[in-house]
Amino acid sequence: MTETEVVEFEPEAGEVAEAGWSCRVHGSPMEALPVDLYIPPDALEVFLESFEGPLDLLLYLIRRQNLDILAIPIAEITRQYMAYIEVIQALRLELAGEYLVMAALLAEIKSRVLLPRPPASTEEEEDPRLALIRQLQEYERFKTAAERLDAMPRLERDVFHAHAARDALLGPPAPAPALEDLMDALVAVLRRAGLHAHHQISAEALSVRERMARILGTLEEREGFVDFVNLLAVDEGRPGVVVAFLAVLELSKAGLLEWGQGEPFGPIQVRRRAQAAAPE
Amino acid sequence: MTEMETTTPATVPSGTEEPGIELVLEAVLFAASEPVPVKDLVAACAVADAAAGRAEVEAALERLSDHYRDRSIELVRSAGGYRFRVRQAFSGHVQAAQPERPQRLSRALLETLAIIAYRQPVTRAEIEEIRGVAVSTQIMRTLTERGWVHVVGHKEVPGRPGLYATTRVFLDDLGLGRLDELPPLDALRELVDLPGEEGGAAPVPETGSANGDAADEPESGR
Amino acid sequence: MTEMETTTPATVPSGTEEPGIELVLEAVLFAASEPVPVKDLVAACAVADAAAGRAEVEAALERLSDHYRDRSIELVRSAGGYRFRVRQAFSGHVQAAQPERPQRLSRALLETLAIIAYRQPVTRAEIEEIRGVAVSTQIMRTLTERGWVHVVGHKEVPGRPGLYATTRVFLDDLGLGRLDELPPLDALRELVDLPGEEGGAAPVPETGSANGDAADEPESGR
Repeated sequence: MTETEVVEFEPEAGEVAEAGWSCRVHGSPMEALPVDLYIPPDALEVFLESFEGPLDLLLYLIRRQNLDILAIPIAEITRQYMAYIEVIQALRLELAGEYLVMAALLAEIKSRVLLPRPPASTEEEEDPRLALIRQLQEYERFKTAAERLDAMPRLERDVFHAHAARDALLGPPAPAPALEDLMDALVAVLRRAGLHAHHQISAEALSVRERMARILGTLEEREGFVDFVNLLAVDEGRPGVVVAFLAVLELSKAGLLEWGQGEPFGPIQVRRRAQAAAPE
Repeated sequence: MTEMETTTPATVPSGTEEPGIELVLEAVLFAASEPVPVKDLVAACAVADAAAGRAEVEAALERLSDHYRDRSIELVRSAGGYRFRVRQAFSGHVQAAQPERPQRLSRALLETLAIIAYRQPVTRAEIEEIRGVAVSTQIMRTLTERGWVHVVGHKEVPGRPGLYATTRVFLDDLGLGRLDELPPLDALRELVDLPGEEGGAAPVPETGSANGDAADEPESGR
Repeated sequence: MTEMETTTPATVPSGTEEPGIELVLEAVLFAASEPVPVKDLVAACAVADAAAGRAEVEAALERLSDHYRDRSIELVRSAGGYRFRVRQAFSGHVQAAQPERPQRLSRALLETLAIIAYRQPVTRAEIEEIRGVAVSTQIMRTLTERGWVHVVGHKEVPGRPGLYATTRVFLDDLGLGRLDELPPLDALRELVDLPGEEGGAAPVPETGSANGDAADEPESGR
């Protein structure tokens, strides 16, 4: 990495957190991305997502150059960090606030390290880099620990317990939930689901859903085609027929059914999709 | 896994060099929490050199079943596939081994059950999507074993995941005649939309504030 | 589940009239979802005429373990008690039989878990301080619902934030007996001298700051 250009970062005092900064190369605003930083924009998004935060990004920058955490050249790392942030912002990618806070911190450290200190205060002040170095070291330990945890054999991924079902066993049944408990639970789910717009629990008629389940069960038991009309619950009167009919339509829409008709004007038949391939 | 000690000597079981599909099936069936369809059993055998067709798998299941003839568990077949089950004769012993019987149903279990009741037939992935968190195998096992939910079919998407629905037992235990006697979802929705109460649940992620976590009530860990 | 059929002939297994504690233990162990402590195994034998003391139970466990010597599963003992487990050699087959792969854990979740494991009891704010980013409510929920972490108390600071710790289930799931069997954290390197960016000899850092780094070895589980 040969750097000929000087990329300077100028935080406007006090406004750092609002990202009101600019990036200048040789005093003029930077237009192109720094060469050593060039990453295709699509890749950058993925790249950014692969970082767990500003500490992780800093660690990456340090490791990439085989630098020792204990001896990070703050000016250089700050420069690179800022360049990343700049690129990310130029691409208008979403950037978590923590990255900007770190940027501000780096800028501050850099200015304190580079500024000559008044002799009087030297013994009082700790090197501003120390806190950051400690934080980086601390974070790295846990990052490593997390990788080791993940590598350990884990239940239900690498290790499996052996058990047998006990539904044949008699005995005191687990307590049935009170209806209110069930409702409370559902309300909680709905409340959470409401936080994500894409989860919609629609208020479909329950009787239809129940019938969908029942019809699937029936088709699972009887292998092969079943006469469509036999699925309609005639004995339940008109509402029963309508509900069953709607249920069949819903299942069909969901791609769970296969239709057939052996001969013209013959009975219309239904079976579960793809079951023919797996006779049980 | 240093502490975990095997009670058998640390030798590789003699059957391992050439496992034989009987042992492969045994492992898969014991590891499963639900009945295993024959096609999944065939898939398990396809790994390494144990490859076997459907007929061979069925013959091996026969031998496996025989092997457990005099033991405390039995191999049973249901619509969904095969599984091991503890024999009825041992039910008293199994219960005696469980010190505190009436456990409370966990929040996670109730939520899962409620979603199945209202969204059936529904896959596990769909439940997870609605709940926003993974649903443990344990929960599905408990619900199935309790007889409240069962698999009524498989969704025709990759992996053919099972579709869960509630059972007659579920309705009976809740004292309901039919599923649509559950309170309508609309009524619940109004409850949900009521402002206040859970004030902290803003859609924006909290920025690392020290005590912004009032919203996660600690669930009683198992 | 009415349609359940047994593949074996519908006779009572020959061992049933006088089960023998080996079969009782087998049934109990297969029925359990968690390791079974010896005392619960003894309790199971106390039913009917199978009564047995601790020594007899342990001898029977030995025989049981022997019985499965050449099978795909093994009897293992962990801190919590005994349980059956699929032998490692068959893991691949079991995975192949599962249509849905278990989800990978995100790095954010793993890092959070690691911090809780090594720093417990710890508040969410403290976790955020180490990671340098906000910890989502979602992650804490997932960890709690998997039963890996729980709130063990509240820190006496404004807001009384919950203090998180790992659970028995966490250890069990990783096959550990105790917390201090976790791989040790890397040591913090002491920094003596910062190379001058500009000059300015750095003062020696005090090591015993905020996080009490000296005492980093995980303390053995509560």
